Amino acid sequence: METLIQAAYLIAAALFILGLKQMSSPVTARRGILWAGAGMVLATLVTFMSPQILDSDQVSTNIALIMIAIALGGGYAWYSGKKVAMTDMPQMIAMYNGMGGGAAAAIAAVELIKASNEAAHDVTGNAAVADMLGADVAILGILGAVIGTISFSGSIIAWAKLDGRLNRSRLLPKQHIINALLAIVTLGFAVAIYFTNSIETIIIFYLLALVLGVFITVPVGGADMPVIISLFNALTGLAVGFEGYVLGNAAMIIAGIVVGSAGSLLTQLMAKAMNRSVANVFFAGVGTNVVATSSSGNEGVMKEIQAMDAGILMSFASQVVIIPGYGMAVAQAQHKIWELTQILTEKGVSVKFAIHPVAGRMPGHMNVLLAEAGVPYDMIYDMEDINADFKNTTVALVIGANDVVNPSAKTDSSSPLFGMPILDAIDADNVIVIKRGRGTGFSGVENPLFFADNTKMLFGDGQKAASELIQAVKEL
Amino acid sequence: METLIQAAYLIAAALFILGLKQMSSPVTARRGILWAGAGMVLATLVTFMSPQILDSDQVSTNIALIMIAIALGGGYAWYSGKKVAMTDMPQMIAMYNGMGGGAAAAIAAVELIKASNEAAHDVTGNAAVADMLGADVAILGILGAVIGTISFSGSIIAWAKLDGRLNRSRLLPKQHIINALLAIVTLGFAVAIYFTNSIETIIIFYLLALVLGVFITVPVGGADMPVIISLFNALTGLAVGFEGYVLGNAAMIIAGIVVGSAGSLLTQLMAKAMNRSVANVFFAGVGTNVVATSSSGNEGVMKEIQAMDAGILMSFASQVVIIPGYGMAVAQAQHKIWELTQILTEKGVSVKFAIHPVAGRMPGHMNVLLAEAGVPYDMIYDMEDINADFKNTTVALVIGANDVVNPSAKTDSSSPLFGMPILDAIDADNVIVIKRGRGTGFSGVENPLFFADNTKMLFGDGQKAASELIQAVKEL
Amino acid sequence: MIEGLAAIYIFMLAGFTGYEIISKVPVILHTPLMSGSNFVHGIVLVGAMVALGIAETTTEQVIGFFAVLLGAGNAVGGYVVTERMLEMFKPSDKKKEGEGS
Amino acid sequence: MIEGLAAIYIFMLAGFTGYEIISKVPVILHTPLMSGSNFVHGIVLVGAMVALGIAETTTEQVIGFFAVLLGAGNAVGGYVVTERMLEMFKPSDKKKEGEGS
Ligand SMILES: NC(=O)c1ccc[n+]([C@@H]2O[C@H](COP(=O)([O-])OP(=O)(O)OC[C@H]3O[C@@H](n4cnc5c(N)ncnc54)[C@H](OP(=O)(O)O)[C@@H]3O)[C@@H](O)[C@H]2O)c1
Ligand SMILES: NC(=O)c1ccc[n+]([C@@H]2O[C@H](COP(=O)([O-])OP(=O)(O)OC[C@H]3O[C@@H](n4cnc5c(N)ncnc54)[C@H](OP(=O)(O)O)[C@@H]3O)[C@@H](O)[C@H]2O)c1
Repeated sequence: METLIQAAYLIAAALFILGLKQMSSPVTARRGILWAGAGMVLATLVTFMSPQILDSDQVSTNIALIMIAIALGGGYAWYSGKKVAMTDMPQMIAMYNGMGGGAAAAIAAVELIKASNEAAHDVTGNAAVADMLGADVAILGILGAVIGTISFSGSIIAWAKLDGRLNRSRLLPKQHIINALLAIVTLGFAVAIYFTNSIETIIIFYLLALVLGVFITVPVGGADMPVIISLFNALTGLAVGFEGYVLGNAAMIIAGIVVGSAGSLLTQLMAKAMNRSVANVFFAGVGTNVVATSSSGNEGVMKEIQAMDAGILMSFASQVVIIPGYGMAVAQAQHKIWELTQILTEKGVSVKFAIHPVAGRMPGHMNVLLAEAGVPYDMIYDMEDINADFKNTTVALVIGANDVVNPSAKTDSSSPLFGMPILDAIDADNVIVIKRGRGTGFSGVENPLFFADNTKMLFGDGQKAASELIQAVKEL
Repeated sequence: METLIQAAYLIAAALFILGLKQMSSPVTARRGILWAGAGMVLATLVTFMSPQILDSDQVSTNIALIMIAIALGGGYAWYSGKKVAMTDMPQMIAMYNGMGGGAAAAIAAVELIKASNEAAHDVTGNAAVADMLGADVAILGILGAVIGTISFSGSIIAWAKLDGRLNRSRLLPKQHIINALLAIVTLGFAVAIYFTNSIETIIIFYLLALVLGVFITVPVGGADMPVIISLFNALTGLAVGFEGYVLGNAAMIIAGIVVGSAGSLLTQLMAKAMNRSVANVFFAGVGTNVVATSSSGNEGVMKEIQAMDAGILMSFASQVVIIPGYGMAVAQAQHKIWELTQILTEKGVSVKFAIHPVAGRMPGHMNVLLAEAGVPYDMIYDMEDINADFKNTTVALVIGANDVVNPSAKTDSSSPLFGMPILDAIDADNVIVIKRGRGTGFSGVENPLFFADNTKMLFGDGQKAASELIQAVKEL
Repeated sequence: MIEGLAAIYIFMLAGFTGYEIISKVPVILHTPLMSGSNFVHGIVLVGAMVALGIAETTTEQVIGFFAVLLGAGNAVGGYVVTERMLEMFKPSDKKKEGEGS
Repeated sequence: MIEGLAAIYIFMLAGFTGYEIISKVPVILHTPLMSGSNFVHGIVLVGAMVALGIAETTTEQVIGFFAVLLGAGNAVGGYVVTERMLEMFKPSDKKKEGEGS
């Protein structure tokens, strides 16, 4: 039986790795998640047969509890996952991720409490948790507990912020100093667990870690959340890997560490794409972004255009490149944009989508939305692939994007965006910008593109403006 | 001490992986081999301190022997490796690889002989090798012995063939049937080792495996050797990994298996690039290639050109694309070609190199030769990157290439080359082909390119022709 | 059981594997990949089941129940959202036919 | 010591790692990579040293000596030829200066 279970775990771990691998190409991505899912089902099923569980004194109660918990947790997650809107994906991922971290922390809690009880009733009467578990298990177990708990409460905050349930960016004055102190105290209690056998220490430790997770996450700006979520994702992976070591479960070790490492890299890639460091995301807080608001002097004239004229321009264009940004997500305009694209294509216009790596508020945000609307991925071009093509473009249609087409990133060394690679929409013969008004983008910087000679503004909500364009193009 | 050694092995394994990783980009490749080298030195040094060695009865003799063996083996390899010509690299790699396989097999031999002696003197008087080593160690140890020995003798044959010391492609009639029988008998003895304690069995087994390696390799055509060498490379890796398990040496396990897996993939990539399967390489033998010789009917007229005229054409070209092939390697013309390139560049001609994945006789063959001559790698283009560019090319200079520019791979479905991607040299305004005569390429197929309207032949040895071209261009 | 030295090796190799898998991923798949790896650490469910399975006191059972509840949420939720996202990635019809031929 | 289950996991993960490292390699580096991985399995030298180090009979010493001889040849030769090949891969001067700035 033991051998069978171990073999199943081995296969599950292999399926996870192969699954993740396949997820890294759009062609095989779908199959990837199916493989990983099969691995998960396999691992879960064989675990019911594990001797550790079957030999327990309370085997029937425990198995019943397991089934109930799976039904409840899984059922709720299934329901909420099926129902959530595509645009709310980031907070959903945050929540599920937090659950994983919480589960890892809870596993650690069970083990630590067990060890602490045993230690208290030890013949010597004076044993510590570490004596019961061994140094390696105790250290990794406690580490996993810290990380898992922080990831748990932090992810819940991330979820609440993204879901618009929490807007505060500061709980206390001098938050960062308090956080540092809190972190030190928490670690102190972590060390204390190792050397003692007191249940109280464990409880206080968990409470501190919970608060720490909250405090760390609250100051992070809403728009930086993807980096944080990705980081918590990596941390949960690590915690799972460590608790896997505690339980001697190789599938958990491998899956956890693979995710921990993959997630760390992903976090760095994301942060880099946003021109920031991971540390900066944590410590800069939301305050710093506001400073840059007025690099102005740039209060030129925006030239307006009506949907009718814009429609004509696009209908007779040889090539239209659509640049979506955060505003398209807010307006949920992706379906209309795809409709517009199809009509233009029928008219013989070559339409392409140009996606900036950090357009929107999470990596690949635009790709997910466009995919949802049904845009085939071979119409979608990465920045490097399309930038040279703007010279041959009749109309660049910017919808709800701002920072990612801001030419001052190239020209103005005083701009906070300076150095960020951008989409060269300004090279197109005509630029049409759909936005609601004079609002700035995420960085709060003015955008000279909007005042350029070849740019016309089509003011209005993204969805409304797109509908008007469709109307205009159809009528021709 | 044990911990220190294990830590050193861990670092060595990590360095190997990081080193190999860096070798996969030309920018970091050099650093990669240095890292891997540092890992090897570290692992070797700490091994001198290993308790297994220091606790031996014969510690001083054995350590002296180790040092002598390292000095001899390493010294010889250092000398021969430094001195070998770039064009002889493939056979050198084959030889070093064979040495690795032999070492793995020898390690297995020591362990098997030890176990067999112990088993013979066991109290029960009737124990087998497997009883001494345990099933897992015995199985992996014997497997490593088979694989290592085949890789050893096979690599020596590969070396001899590539070095022109062996030309026979058949030792016995019905070679393949004999090979199959031999393989079965060898495996039989392998199983016998497991269940008995007889030294004779071990000796016969090794002799059979040696012969098997020879028999398998002899029928393989000289031009298929790179696939075989790569395969033996992967096999040696596997054998090393298995013997690492026998010795409980994690650095060997990891390095061996990483190489085994990487090598298997590399082998497949190579075979694929040559339009063949790995099995086909082994079993087709050299005979099959000859069949295709006369897909002729194509006996048109080749138009000759003199070096002087070719030089003029190229001097006034806007773009020249050079396509080297096996003939350039034979003629050792790479240095002259680079000289020609530099002169043309000075005259304002844009010169590029176009490399077909299987040009020459080993993967990356042309790249290595051009790199040796000093051609910077950013002048060198892969097939996919340059094919569209031939339309804008004034002169495509083909030197010693044949199959890789054969348009019948695209047009003639009866050609054995059909389906192989080729370099579209024929799209260039002018094609100049340097070769010695009407000789066919590796596949033995006629090449319609040579009879095309825009093609001129510059007959002569590659090196001589290139010198004449340099002369011609210089004189202008 | 995975212990000591072997565990360190497994940690190292799993780390390399994870890194390599991600290192050449297109930006287009960043969010689904984050979600996919989020699903993969849902394997914590298995550990949670063991933790609850070996629980002896009520406290342990409560915490264990909590662990399984959360673990199941991670695994199932992670799967559902990842699957929904990836299902949407489709090549254009043209391309699909092209590949079929 | 690496045994049983842990060894299987290490085999699996090392296999994945090797595969991933190679899977996106440019053709230009196939030969140096073959040579580089040839060098890496030169680690067999370490095993050969142990085999000779624990040899007790003359036969074992002879075979062990042979093993070290070959292993050293593999490691040293593999290094030398790989290093020679990779040393030759240089970008053009233009490019190099460009990267320096
Ligand atoms: N992708 C990521 O992972 C990520 C994560 C964090 C931060 N960021 C940052 O986010 C920014 C993304 O750039 P971006 O160009 O996509 O967006 P952006 O710079 O934030 O600009 C969005 C624009 O959309 C307009 N808008 C908002 N609601 C709209 C609606 N309903 N209809 C039409 N327009 C609407 C806004 O102008 P109006 O108010 O005038 O309409 C605003 O100028 C970058 O600075 C990036 O660094 C990205
Ligand atoms: N790269 C690999 O890993 C690999 C491995 C095995 C097989 N292959 C196969 O090898 C072939 C490679 O194609 P290729 O175009 O490079 O070469 P090729 O098709 O073998 O043609 C080489 C040509 O060079 C000419 N040549 C020979 N010696 C010469 C000299 N001293 N001076 C000038 N010309 C000389 C020959 O014609 P003359 O006799 O008239 O001079 C011959 O036509 C492919 O079929 C490929 O599948 C490749």
